[in-house]
Amino acid sequence: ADDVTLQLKWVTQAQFAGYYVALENGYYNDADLNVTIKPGGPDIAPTQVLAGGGADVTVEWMPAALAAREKGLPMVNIAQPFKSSGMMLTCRKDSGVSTTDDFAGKTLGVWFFGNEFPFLSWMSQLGLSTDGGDAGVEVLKQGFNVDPILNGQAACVSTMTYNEYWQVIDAGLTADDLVTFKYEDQGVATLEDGLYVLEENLSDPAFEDKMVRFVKASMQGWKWAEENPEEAAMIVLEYDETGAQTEEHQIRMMGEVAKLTAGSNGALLEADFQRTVDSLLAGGSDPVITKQPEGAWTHAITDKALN
Amino acid sequence: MTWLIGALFFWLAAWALNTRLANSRLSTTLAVRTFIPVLFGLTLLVLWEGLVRGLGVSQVILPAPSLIAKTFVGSTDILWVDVVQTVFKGALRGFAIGALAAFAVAILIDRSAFLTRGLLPIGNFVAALPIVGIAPILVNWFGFDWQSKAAVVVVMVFFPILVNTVQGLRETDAMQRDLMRTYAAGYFQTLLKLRLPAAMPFVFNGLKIATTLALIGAIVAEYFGSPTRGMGFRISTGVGSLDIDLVWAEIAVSALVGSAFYGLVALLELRVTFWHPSRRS
Amino acid sequence: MTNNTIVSAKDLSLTFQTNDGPVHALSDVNLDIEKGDFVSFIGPSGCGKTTFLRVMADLEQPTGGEITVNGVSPREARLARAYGYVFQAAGLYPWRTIGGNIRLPLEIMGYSKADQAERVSRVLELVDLAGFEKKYPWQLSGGMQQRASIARALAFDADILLMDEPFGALDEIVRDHLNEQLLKLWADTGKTIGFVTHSIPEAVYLSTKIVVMSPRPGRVTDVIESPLPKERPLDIRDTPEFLEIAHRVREGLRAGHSYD
Amino acid sequence: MTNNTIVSAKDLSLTFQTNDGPVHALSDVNLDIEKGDFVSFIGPSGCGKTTFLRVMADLEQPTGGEITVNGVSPREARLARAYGYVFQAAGLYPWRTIGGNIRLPLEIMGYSKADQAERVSRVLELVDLAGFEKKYPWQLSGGMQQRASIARALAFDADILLMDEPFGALDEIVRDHLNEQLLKLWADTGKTIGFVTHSIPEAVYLSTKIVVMSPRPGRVTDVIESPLPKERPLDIRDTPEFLEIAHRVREGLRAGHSYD
Amino acid sequence: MRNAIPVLTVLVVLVGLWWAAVAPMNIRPALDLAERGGAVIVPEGSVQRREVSVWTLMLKNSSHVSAGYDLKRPRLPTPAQVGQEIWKTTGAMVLKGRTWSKRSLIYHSWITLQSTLWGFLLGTSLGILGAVAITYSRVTSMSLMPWAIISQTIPIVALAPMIIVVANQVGVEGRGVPKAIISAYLCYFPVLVSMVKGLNSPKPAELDLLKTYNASGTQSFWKLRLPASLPYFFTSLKVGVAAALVGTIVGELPTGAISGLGARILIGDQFGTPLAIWSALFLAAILAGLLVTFVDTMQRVTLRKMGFRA
Ligand SMILES: Nc1ncnc2c1ncn2[C@@H]1O[C@H](COP(=O)(O)OP(=O)(O)OP(=O)(O)O)[C@@H](O)[C@H]1O
Ligand SMILES: Nc1ncnc2c1ncn2[C@@H]1O[C@H](COP(=O)(O)OP(=O)(O)OP(=O)(O)O)[C@@H](O)[C@H]1O
Ligand SMILES: Cc1ncc(C[n+]2csc(CCO)c2C)c(N)n1
Ligand SMILES: [Mg+2]
Ligand SMILES: [Mg+2]
Repeated sequence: ADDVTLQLKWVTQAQFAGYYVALENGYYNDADLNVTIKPGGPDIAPTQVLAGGGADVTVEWMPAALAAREKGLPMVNIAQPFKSSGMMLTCRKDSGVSTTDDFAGKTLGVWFFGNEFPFLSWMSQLGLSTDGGDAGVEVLKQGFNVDPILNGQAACVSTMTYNEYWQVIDAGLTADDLVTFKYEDQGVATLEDGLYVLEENLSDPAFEDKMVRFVKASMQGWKWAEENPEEAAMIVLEYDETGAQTEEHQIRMMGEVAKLTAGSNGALLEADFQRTVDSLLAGGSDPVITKQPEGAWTHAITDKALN
Repeated sequence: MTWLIGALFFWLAAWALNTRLANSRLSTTLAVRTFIPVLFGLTLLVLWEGLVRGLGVSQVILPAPSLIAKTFVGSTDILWVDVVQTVFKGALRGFAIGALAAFAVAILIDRSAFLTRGLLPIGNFVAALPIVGIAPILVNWFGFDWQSKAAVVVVMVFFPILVNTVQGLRETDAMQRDLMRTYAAGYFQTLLKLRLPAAMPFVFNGLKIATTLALIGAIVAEYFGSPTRGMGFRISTGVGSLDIDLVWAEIAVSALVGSAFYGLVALLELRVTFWHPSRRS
Repeated sequence: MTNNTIVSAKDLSLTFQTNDGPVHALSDVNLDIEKGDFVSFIGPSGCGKTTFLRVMADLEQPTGGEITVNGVSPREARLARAYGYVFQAAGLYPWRTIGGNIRLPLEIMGYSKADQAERVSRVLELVDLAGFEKKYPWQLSGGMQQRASIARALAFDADILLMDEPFGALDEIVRDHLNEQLLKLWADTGKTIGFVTHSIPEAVYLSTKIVVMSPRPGRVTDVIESPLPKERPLDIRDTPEFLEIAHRVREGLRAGHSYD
Repeated sequence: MTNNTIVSAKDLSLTFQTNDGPVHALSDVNLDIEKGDFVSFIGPSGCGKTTFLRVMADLEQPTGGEITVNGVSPREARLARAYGYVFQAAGLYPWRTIGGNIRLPLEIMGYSKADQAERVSRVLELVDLAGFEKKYPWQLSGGMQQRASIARALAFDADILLMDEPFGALDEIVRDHLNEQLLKLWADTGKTIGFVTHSIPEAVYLSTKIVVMSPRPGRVTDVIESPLPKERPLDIRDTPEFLEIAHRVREGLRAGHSYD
Repeated sequence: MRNAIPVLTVLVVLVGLWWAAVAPMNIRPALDLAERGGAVIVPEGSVQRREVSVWTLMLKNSSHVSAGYDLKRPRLPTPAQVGQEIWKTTGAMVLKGRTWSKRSLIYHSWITLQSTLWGFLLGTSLGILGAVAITYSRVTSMSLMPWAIISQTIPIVALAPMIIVVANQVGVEGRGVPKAIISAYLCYFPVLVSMVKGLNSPKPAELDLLKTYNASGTQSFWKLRLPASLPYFFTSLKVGVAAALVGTIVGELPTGAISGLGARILIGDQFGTPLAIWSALFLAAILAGLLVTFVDTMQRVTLRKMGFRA
């Protein structure tokens, strides 16, 4: 069997259920692959791991991948299991936010570490400065939780539809107390959770073949997970080495993630790609990327895998 | 390859020079005593540069020192903002508060033998704890700006200083104390004229340990939430956006600031404890 | 016990409780010291000389018997600042200059600044250390440090001067010199002095009263009143009277000693 | 310099470079020591006694003049393990028993295990410490520790025994006793001994040759050959010959001293 | 034993203070919760309440103070809550026979302990070797010492991701090695400093003694310098083992939250479960206590055996 190492973007959770399902259900085995899944973490940059040869393929968000590409790390998207973006800004009504016009002067929690790019281009499209000026918003580098909105340190925090939003709900705030701004709805959505490899590896036919089998098995995993959310969540729990994830939370997450993967067969749609690029290029004074990327994606793998 | 061999050669030559200098008559002069470690540091940098270039290591993994230096010079404005946020606002204030509090508590509990015996083992124990772990809790309590960083620093430096000060206050020898007794000196007289001066070497021991802790504490705490500036912020986001050269520039700043801070405390120590046997020769 | 009695010990005992059982450092010691006496304590190591001095100065609490100093308890005498104590080691504070060390008791006892300066220079003169006021202890030889510590004990007005082997670390010539000076000082000030030594000639040369002690438990085996005149040139040490007292002390010592 | 000359110093000088300028510890010292001599060095503090002993033992390098030991340089003599050195402080290693401390030089010099055991018990006997082999240094009194350190220097076959104030910290009675023993040992083994002391009677009682030194710069001011017989009971110290030599030493000392 | 009563007293007082602090710390979330549950709170609305001090809130809403002692997501949990959580993740796990399950803190402590021990081993070895080199070579001592100090001012967290990547590149898999390296990085320094002190602790006279015996360098190392340094050695081990634990936990925070106490803290933070953080913190404290006590016992036994006075 061929060895493949997959680097995840974040800790073991239902966000990555498809891969764990493929592993657990033997889809990788059937494809004659020996897959190792490496969970991520707050200080794991999948791009860097890929560059360092610590992984063959990685789950990454497209803005980060494109930024890395401009930094001289030629990452290529070979598949896009997530069709839509799950990012949103969740705000408390009682802090006085009901539309995007209310942002000015408010403190907003944002994830950094390569996840800030969609936010920054959104703000620049809204004409709000993020560097502490009067007319702008106060940006808080949000940690790994939603505490800032709970104890009133921030008016809004970044949340994923499938994860942090539910933490806010679990903490006692109701949907009525909250206003959410989905990036999809704001027209600033960027592609999340794609599979990326290094360009130079793709010229190797053996590697290409491995990836074809990998993507195929992974998509099989995703589809199974979409259909069997509860079982998929249990599989994820099985693989969670921290032992801190809860069943309830993961099942719910799987349900939400399924909404995002629905509609993707794994192949990247060029229109989605262009929408992401446009959104990023519009990034105002300090854009994430400066020019239209070339060769940042390929259908070579999905074409073979999905047909 | 030439880079590798060149770096290796430089290293050998520098080491040979250092060996000669260290064993020469001049080795006690200040100039040579600073030159030798500086040259040693330089060889490390050259070796690093040679390794990175010779092996063609990607700059998103380990940038060469030359690139780091360039980034450093080009981003002094960012670096300065970060130093102000992390060091001046977070670390130094936390250090000052923590040190003063520890000092005051040490003097207070020292009056009671019961408290000393009860608190000292606990203090010793807490000083050995991985206190950085409380960073998320304190960020939650004190907010994301510098206050929570200072709070982490306060907690981190408090116990080492407390333990050292209490120990230092007990460090007078019996004869020195007996002398004060024969003068029928009061508690404050004894404290002021005997025990505090005698405790100073220990106090500074604690302060020196605390300097490095302060910086680490302030930086780690920024991982759990911060404004969009600060050394910890820049380091963590820098890795995410593959600005590894900027990350290293921040590391260099941290080393510079940390060494300067340590050096300052050490200098102060030299002036205050000039009389201590370990300082004389 | 006369009116002039400064120290009076009756059946004084002191037992230390140690891990290895009790140590009887002093056992039934009876001793009177008169005003102006120069009393030497001599005896083998561990016989309780230091302990007795410390009991007098209220640095140690007796476990039996009674002791009064100036008619009151040692504690009251200490609070009245009756003692100048010279320890076996100089025990100068290293962070203070020689002058600063001598000034220490003066500061504590609240002497005026002017008085302090005057006293410091006077006692420095007395122990031949004029000019060393600004030096730190570790810049001086052991003998000089010892003299500074004597100066420190002389700087304030204590009636009783207690000295625990103050000259132990000095060479014979310096010792002779300091012995002479000490006698002079004693004659001038009329202080009462308690003095511990290991040297027989020193004890005989200096004292009006020699207390010979023996160990385990610490007892006083002999108290010898010296018939020597107050005025004592160094070569008094070659006189037969001197040698006779020295002989008596040596015999007393040997009797209490484990060798022989 | 005869055939029997063990140590021969010619115009020996040693200057220490210190922060406060040069210190002339020894200056133009000329001295011959014969085989079997017992040489005492006496002089005020800081006159260079220790320094001279250290130069002999190759622990310090002279900055001028010449010195030979056993006809060769001190270094060669040291490499040939010619010295037993007793330092002023006992300097026993606290993690070794008394026996272990005495065994230390034997281990280093590669004596056989059996030989080691035999020698350790012999020297312990010699210094009256039989039965203390298994004790640790801190379980012994100061005097006993000092004796153990002497035993350590005697355990191996060094021709030359150098002792730097070995009895400085002991009381007079113990000291007398050890003096007697040392003399006996010296008579038995025929070692050459260099001995530093501050005590005039001790120097006179022990030595065949008394070297009187004076400080700043360290010079030899007098070398007194003792006419006393090799056999010396303790009360030889009351004889006129003894007192006369003692007097001469005292005069020599006083001449070199800053007081007077 | 002499210290037992004072220590216990102080501990009881500390726990009491902790318990008392729960009320003011938790009053705001407690009131928010109560208000959402329909209770009438003065003043109304959590934003308005931010202007009011916790003491006033406690006074005006005294009936809701006790709710602060039973929150699911307390800002400050009560001692009992922490105790229960610890019991649930340790003792209860053992009783259920799931000691080594991923949900058991015993398992995570074991992961942390392993890295700590490896880091400790690596760090002490480096520290000792460095100290020997510094003691015996002037160049090493003059070049290395300042850099050893500077090395400690580098924020090791910043290096963590790069250590992982580089470790990956040289073919080391898993997080164990990087964690151990970070742990060793923090551990070596106190050992080095203390051992340099220890190896140089023999007084000149003690070294001179060996010189008169014409002892070789190795002999003086084994017979004098090394035994003389042992008290320093053990003291440094105590500091070192604590530093190694700090290093491991710091290493577990950012190096990919997989397992170990540091990861539990991180996950507890990410999922907003303060009790997970607190229980992991307490287990880390217990671990530190055990490690230091172990070294301390070793020290006592060894030094006593070697004849050092206790
Ligand atoms: N604090 C103490 N605890 C226990 N035993 C003590 C203490 N102080 C002194 N001793 C013991 O009491 C005895 C008398 O001691 P002391 O110091 O008075 O003797 P000394 O006559 O001054 O001896 P030296 O001439 O050696 O100074 C000794 O056996 C000593 O070990
Ligand atoms: N290593 C050194 N560096 C500088 N000066 C030194 C050193 N060793 C000794 N001296 C100085 O050399 C002089 C002679 O010292 P030495 O120790 O030989 O005197 P000593 O006769 O043994 O005195 P004591 O009786 O006090 O032991 C002194 O002035 C001393 O301060
Ligand atoms: C330092 C850091 N902060 C936030 C994220 C955000 N993030 C990206 S994917 C993901 C999973 C959704 O729950 C989350 C939280 C990150 N990666 N690293
Ligand atoms: Mg005494
Ligand atoms: Mg000497």
